[in-house]
Amino acid sequence: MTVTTPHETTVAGVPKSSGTRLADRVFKMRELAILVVFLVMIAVTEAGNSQFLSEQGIKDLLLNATILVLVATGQSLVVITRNVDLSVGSTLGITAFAAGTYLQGGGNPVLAIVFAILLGIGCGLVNGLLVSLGQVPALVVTLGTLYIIRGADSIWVGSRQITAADLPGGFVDFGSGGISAVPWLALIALAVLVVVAYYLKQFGSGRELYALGSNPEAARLAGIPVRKRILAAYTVCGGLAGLAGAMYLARFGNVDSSTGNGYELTVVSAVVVGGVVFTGGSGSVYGAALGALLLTSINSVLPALGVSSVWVLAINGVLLLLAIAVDRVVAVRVATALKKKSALRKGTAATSGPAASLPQQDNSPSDPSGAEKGNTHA
Amino acid sequence: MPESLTRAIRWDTVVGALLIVLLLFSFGFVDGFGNALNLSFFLGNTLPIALIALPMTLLVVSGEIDLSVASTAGLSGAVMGKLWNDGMAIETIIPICLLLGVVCGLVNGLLVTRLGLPSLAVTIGTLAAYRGIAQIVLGSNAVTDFPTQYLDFAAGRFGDSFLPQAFLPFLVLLAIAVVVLHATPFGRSLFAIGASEEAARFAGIRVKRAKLLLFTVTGVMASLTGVFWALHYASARYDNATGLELSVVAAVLLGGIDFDGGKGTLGGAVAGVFLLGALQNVMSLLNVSAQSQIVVTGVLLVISVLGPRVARQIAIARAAGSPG
Amino acid sequence: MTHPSDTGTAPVLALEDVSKSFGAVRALRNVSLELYAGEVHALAGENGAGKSTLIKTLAGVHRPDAGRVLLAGEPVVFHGPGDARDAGIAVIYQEPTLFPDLSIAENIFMGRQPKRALGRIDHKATHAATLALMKRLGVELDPDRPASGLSIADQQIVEIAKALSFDARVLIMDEPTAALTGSEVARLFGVVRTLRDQGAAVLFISHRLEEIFQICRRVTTLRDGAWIASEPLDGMTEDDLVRRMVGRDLDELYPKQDVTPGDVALSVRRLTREGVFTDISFDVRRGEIVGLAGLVGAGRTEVARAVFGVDRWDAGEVEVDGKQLTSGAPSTAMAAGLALVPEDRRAQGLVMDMSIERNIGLTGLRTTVRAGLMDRGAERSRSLDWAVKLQVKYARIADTVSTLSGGNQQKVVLAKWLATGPRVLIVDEPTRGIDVGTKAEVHRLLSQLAADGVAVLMISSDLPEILGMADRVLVMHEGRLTAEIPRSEATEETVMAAATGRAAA
Amino acid sequence: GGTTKNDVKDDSAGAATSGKANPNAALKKGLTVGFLPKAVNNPYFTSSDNGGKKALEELGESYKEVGPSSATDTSGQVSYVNTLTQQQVDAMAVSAQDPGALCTALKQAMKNGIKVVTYDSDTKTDCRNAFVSQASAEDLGRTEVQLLAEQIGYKGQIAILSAAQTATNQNTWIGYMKDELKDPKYKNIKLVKVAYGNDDAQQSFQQTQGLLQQYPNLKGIISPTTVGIKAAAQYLSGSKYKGKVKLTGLGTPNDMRKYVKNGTVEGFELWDPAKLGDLAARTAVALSSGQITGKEGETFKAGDTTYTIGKDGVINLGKPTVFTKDNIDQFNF
Ligand SMILES: Nc1ncnc2c1ncn2[C@@H]1O[C@H](COP(=O)(O)OP(=O)(O)OP(=O)(O)O)[C@@H](O)[C@H]1O
Ligand SMILES: Nc1ncnc2c1ncn2[C@@H]1O[C@H](COP(=O)(O)OP(=O)(O)OP(=O)(O)O)[C@@H](O)[C@H]1O
Ligand SMILES: [Mg+2]
Ligand SMILES: [Mg+2]
Repeated sequence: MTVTTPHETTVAGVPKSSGTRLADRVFKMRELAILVVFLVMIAVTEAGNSQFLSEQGIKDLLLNATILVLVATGQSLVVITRNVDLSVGSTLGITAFAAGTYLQGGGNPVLAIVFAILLGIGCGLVNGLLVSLGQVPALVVTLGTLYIIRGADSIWVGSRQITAADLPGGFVDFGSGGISAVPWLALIALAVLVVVAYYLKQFGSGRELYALGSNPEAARLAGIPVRKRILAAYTVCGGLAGLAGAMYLARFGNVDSSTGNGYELTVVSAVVVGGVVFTGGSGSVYGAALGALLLTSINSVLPALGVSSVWVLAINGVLLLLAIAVDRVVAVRVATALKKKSALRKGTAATSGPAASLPQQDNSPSDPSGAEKGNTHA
Repeated sequence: MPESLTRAIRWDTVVGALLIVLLLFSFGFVDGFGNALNLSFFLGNTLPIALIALPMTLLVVSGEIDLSVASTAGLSGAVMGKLWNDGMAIETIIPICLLLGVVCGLVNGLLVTRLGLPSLAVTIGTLAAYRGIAQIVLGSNAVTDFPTQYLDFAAGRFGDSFLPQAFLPFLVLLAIAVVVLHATPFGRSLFAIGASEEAARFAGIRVKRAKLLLFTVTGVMASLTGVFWALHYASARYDNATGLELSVVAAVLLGGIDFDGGKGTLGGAVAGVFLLGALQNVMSLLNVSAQSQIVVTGVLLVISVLGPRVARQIAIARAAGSPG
Repeated sequence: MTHPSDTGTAPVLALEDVSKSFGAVRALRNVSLELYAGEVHALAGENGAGKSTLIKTLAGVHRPDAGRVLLAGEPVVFHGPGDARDAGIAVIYQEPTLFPDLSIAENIFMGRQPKRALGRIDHKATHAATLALMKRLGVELDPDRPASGLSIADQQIVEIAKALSFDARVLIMDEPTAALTGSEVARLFGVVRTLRDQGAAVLFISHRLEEIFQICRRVTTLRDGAWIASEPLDGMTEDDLVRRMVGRDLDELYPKQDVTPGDVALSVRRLTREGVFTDISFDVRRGEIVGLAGLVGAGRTEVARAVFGVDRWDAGEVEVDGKQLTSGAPSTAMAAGLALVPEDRRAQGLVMDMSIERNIGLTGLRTTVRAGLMDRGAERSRSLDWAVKLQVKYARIADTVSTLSGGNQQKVVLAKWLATGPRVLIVDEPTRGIDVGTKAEVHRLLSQLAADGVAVLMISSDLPEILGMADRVLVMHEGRLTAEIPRSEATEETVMAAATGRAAA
Repeated sequence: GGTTKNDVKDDSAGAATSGKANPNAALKKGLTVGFLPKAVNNPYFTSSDNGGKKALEELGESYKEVGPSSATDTSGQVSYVNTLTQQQVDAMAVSAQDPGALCTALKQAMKNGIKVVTYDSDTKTDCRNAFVSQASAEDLGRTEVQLLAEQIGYKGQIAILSAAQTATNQNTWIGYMKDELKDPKYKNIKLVKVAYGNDDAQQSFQQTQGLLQQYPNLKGIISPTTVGIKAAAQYLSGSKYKGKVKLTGLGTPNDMRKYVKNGTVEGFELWDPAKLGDLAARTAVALSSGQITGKEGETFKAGDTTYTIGKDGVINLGKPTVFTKDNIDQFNF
C-alpha cells in the first residue's frame, strides 16, 4: 500500500495560529462579560445616586456579596464535577445557629468559626458519601438532605433565636468592620476564592474535578479516583457553607430556624450566571464569584436608584435572563467568528493547492489577502 | 446505565405499592383519615401539585425542567384577580389567563430552544420574573370575591362524597397525559430526546418543536393551576403557590423520574405526588409537627434513590454467594 | 530476530482460563492469551466475539469471573483501571474516552501531568510533551484546543497519543484504526514498530485483516467468547484467518453488481457551509453507488450532515427526486426518502439507553402507528425483521443497545435506516468496526439496494472499500470537491492524489 | 355577558354569629383549643401561643399547636385548618396568613361546630366568630408616627420598612400612619417611601441600605414588623448612620435590647404577645361555653379584665407598651 504523507506543506503552522489565542479569549470573555455588565450597572447607579459609591456604599456592596461568594465557590466545585448540592442553604442555617449557640454560651469567636466549618464539613460529607458511594443522582439526594437538615434544624432550634445582643461585641464588630471600605469578611472570601481557583488550575486533583465532570466514564477509565474527588468536592462545599454560616452570624447578628431558607436557588443562580455549566466540566470559580457579586449588587442597586420594591423582583429576573442570554450570544458569536477565521485559512490553503477538476471552483470568491496567507504559513 | 434503568422500571411500582400500603394503613389505623371530608381535603390540596406534575413529567423525560411553574401559577392568579377587580367577566378572564400561560411557556421554550440556554438557568430567571410581574400587576391586593359557583366548583365535592368536583377534569387530563407519553409516537420521541438529543435529531425527530410544545403546555397547565388555586382558596394574591415548584419536583423525583432525562413513567410521578400528599395528611392527623414532616419528606427522597440501589447490591451479593 | 516465546522468558502479560459473563451472555469462556515483550499480537474475531471484553479484563475494567491475569508470570488482581495503568499497561479503548471540555494536552496527561515544586502542574512541559507526541504521530493538532468538536478520527489520534505517552511496557489497542485513513495508519504502524523494537508488548485488534498481516506476528482468534487458536501469522492467508474467525468460508468481500444508473435521485448544487465546506456540487443516480473519499477532516461528514439537514447550509440547493429540501430539517429530508447512517454511532446513531427494538423503531414512528397511537406489534415485527436481516447478535430484542458489541451496534444503526426503505441512502463509514463476515454482508446489501434502484452515497476512509464498491468516486480535499473519478480510473494513486490536493486531473 | 364583580353581592356583612349568648353560662372544662399560628418556630408566635397554653391550663382545658413551618405557605395553613377540623377540636385560634384563603376551610370548621377565633391577623369577618386584635390598628399606626416625630424633632424625611406587600395588618397600620401624618403638626415631615423587606432579615437589611443611599437626608425609619426593625437596627448599628437616623416600630424587647442600649434605637413599641395569646384562648373558651357569640356589645371576663366585643366581632387587647432604655430591662419576651 502506497502511502503519501499528507498536507505537510499546507497545514503546517496551523496549530499555533490565532485560533488558540481567540479560544483562550473566549473563555476569559465569559467572565469579562459579567464584569462589564457589573461595572456598567454600578456606573449607572452612581450616576443616578452619588451616595452609592461612598465608602459606606462600597462596603455594603462587598459585604452583601461575601456570603454568597463563599457558598457559590463551594457550589462551583460540586457543579464542575457534574453534581449539585441543593442543601447549602440548610447547611448555612444550621451552622450559623450552632456557632451562635456556642458563642451565646461564652465561646471563643475563632473556635466558633472553626466549629461552624466542621459542622458544614459534616453535612458535606454526608452528601458526598451518599452521592459518591451510593452513586445516586445528586439532585434527588441533596434535595432530600435539604429537607432533612432544614427539618433537623427547625426541630433543634424551635422558636429560639440568636440576636446580636447574645454575641460577643468583638464578633459582631468583626462582621461589619474592615480596613476603610474593605470589610474583613470580604477579605476572607477573597482569600478563599483565590486559593480555590489556584488549586483548580495548578493541581492535578483540581484538574481531575473538571475531567470527571466532563466525562465520568472516561475519568474512571483514566484511573481517576472518582469517588474520592466527588467526596472532596462536597466536603469543601459543605465546609464553605459552614464558614458562610459563621459569617452570616457575624454580619447579621441574627439567626433563627429559617436562616438560609431558599438560599439554594440564589446560589445556583449565581453559579449559572457566572458561567459554570451544569453538565459539568467547565466554568471557573471566579466566574461564579462574579455572578454572586452581580446578583447581590442588583439587590442594592435597585433600592439605591429608588426603584419601588414592587419592581425589584421582576427586574431581578429579567436581568438574570439577560445575563445568561448575553453570555450565550457572545459565546456563539465568537465561536462563529473563530470558524469563519479558520474557514478563510482553509480557503487560502485550498486555492494554494493545484487547480481542481470541478468547473465551479473557478468562480470561487477570491481570498482576501496575501497577508492572511503569510500568517498561516509563518 | 442499566442500574438507573432498573430504578425507573422498579421504582414506580414500588412507589405505587407504598401509596397503597399507606392508604390501607391510614384507613385502618388513623382516626379521621377515612371519612369523606378528610379525603376530599387531601385530594383537593394535592390537586395543584398533581396538575403541574403532569406536564412536568413529560418535560423532565425529555431532559428539561421548568422551575417557573409556581410563578406562572401565581401570575395567572394575580392577573385573574386584577381583571376581576377591573370588572371583567370571569368567563373572559379564565381564557385570558390560560393564554397568559401560553405566553409564559413560550418565553421559556423560546429561550431554551432558540438561544440554546439551559432550562434550569432560564426558568430560575423566569421564576423571579413572573413572580415579579405578578407583584406589579396585583401589588398588595388580595382578591377574594370571586363568584360563588366557581368557588364552589373549585373547593366543593360531589355531594357528601370524598371526590372533589375538580378531580374529574384532572382524571381526564391524567388520562390524556398517560396516553401521550406512553402510547403515542410523540411520547416515544420524548424518551429519545431525553436520552440522547443528538441521536433523536439524527433520527429526524423535531427536537426543538417538541420541546417548545412541552414548555408551552407546561405554561398552560401552570396557569390553569393558578386559576384553580385562586378559586380553591378563594384568594388571588401575587404570592399564591410560592415554592410549589419544589414540591412538584420532589414528588416527581420520588416517583422515579430521572432528571437526566429519558426515563420514568407518569404512573410513578402521579403515585409520587399522592404519596407525599397522603403522607402529609396522615402525619398532620397524627400530630407530627411540620418540622418532622420536612425530615420525613427528605428521608423519603433519599430512600427513593438509595433504596433500589441497595436492593440491587443485596441481590447481586446473594447471587454471588449462592453456588453456580 | 528470534521470537520471544522461543527464548523461554515469561510473557509480560497473560490471561489464563479467563471467563466473564454479563447476565446470561457468556462473553468469554476459558480464554488464554500470552503477550511477549517485543511482539505485536493480533486479536481477531467476529463482532461480539469478546475481544473488547478481553481487553477490558486485561485493563482492570472488568474483573474476570474465573481464571487469572498474570503480570510477568505473577498472578495479579486489578481493582480498577488505575491499577493496570500503574502496572505499565496502556489501553486504547474501542470508543474514544475523552474529556470534551479539556484541552488535548490535558486529555493526554490527565492524572499524570508533569509537576513543578509543591506538586503544581507544569503547564509548559505538558504543552511541549503534547507537541512532541503529535509530531511523532505526524499530525497537526493544537494541544490547547478543547477535545469537543474533534472528529472521530482526531479523537482516535488523541487516544493513541495518550497511550503512547505512557511509555508502557504493554500497549493494548482496540480497533485504533477504524476511523483512520491509510496515511495515519501508516504513521501509527511506524510508531508501533519502534515501540516493539524497544521491547514493548502490543496487542492489536482490527477488522481490517490486511493491517493484521502488515504489523502482527502472532494472532489469537476468538469465536463466540471461546478461544480458537493462538498461532504465528507466518504462512497464514487471509482466508485461513477468516475461517478461524467465522468458522466457514467467506463470500466475496466486494460483491458489486453492475447496474445501469437511472435518473438523478440526489442532486447537490453549490452547497456551502461557511468555514466547513465550499461549493459542493454532485449528483447521485438511481442504482449508483457513489464513493466519497478524502483524508480525515476533509469535510465529507459535514457535507453528509448538511445534505440530510442536521446542520444548516449557508448557500446552495439540495434536491431529492426533484424535490427541494429545506436547510436544517432532517424530517423533510426523511419524508423525501433520504436516509443517513451517521459516522458516530454512539452519539448520533443510537440512543444508547434504549432497547434495540426501540432504536430501530425510532425511524418508523410515523409508520408504525394505528389511530394515532403506537402500534407496538408492528414496531416489534419491523425491528425484528431488520435485526435478523442484518444478523445482529443479541440476547433479547428488548435489551438496551449499550450491551451490544461495537459491531453489532453498527448493525443496529444500519437496520434503523434501512427499515425506512430510503430512496437515497447516505452511509458515513458504514462498516467501521464491523467484522469481515458482516462487512461482506453489508456490502452485498448496499449492492442489492443499489440494484433495486436506491441511490447510495458512501463515505468511507477504507480506500479498498471505496474502490471495491463505488461506481464513481468523488474526492474531497479541505472542504472542496477536488476530483470525480469513474470506476475504471479509480485507483489508490488517483484517489490519494486528489485527496491530498496533488491532483492534476 | 358573563359573571362580573358587580354580579357578586358582598355577603361578608358581619361576624359569623349564631345562637344567643348566655353571659352567665359556666366555662366548660376539658375543651380542646388548637392554636394555628402563621408559622411555628416564629418566636413571636411561640410567646403568644405559650400565653394561650398557660391560660388554657389554668382553665382546665387542653391546648395543642399545629402550623406550617413557613409564613408564606398558605396552602399548608389551610390543610392545618382541615386537620384541626378532622380532629374535632372544640375551638381554634388562628393567625391567618391570608384573609381570604382560609375562609372555605374555616367555614367548613364552623359548620362542624368548631368555634373560630382569629388573633394577630384577621380573616374576612364572616369566616370566624371573633378577632382578638393585638391593639387597635389605629392606635398602633398613630403612636408610631408620634414616637418617631418626637425623636426627629418634627422635621425631615422618613420612610417605612414594612414586611410583605400583602401583609394585611401592616397595610392597615401604614394607612393610619399616613392619615396621622396629615395632621398639620407634621407638616415638616415627609414620608418618602414605603419599602418591603418581606420579613426576611437579609432583604430588610438591603432595603435599609437602599433607603439610606437613595435618601441621604433620611431622618427616620418606622418598621412595624419585628423582623424588619431588627434587621434595620443591625444595619444602622454597624454603619455610620448609627444614632443619626432614628428607628422605631414594632419589636420585642429581647431582640432590641442591645440596640436600645448602644444608642441605635431610642424607643419602640409592642404589645405583650403572651397576653394576646392568653386573650385569644379565653375568648375561644368563652365562645365554646356559650358566654358570647361574637356579636357587637357582648361582654365577657378574661382574667381580671372585662372585654367588650366591638364592631365586626373585634376584641381589642389594649394599648401597646413603649419600650425605652429606662424600662426595657423590666421585660423579658
Ligand atoms: N456491559 C455489558 N453488558 C452486557 N453484555 C455485554 C456488555 N459488554 C459486552 N457484552 C456482550 O459481550 C459480548 C462480547 O462483546 P465485546 O464487546 O467483547 O465484543 P467484540 O469482540 O469487541 O466485538 P466488536 O468487534 O463488535 O467490537 C457481546 O455479546 C456483547 O453483547
Ligand atoms: N462535531 C463537530 N464540531 C465541530 N467541528 C467538527 C465536528 N466534527 C468535525 N469537525 C471538524 O470539521 C472538519 C471536517 O470534519 P469531518 O468530520 O467532516 O471530516 P471527514 O472528511 O468526514 O473526515 P472523517 O470523517 O474521516 O473524520 C474537521 O476540521 C473537524 O475537526
Ligand atoms: Mg469491541
Ligand atoms: Mg467523517
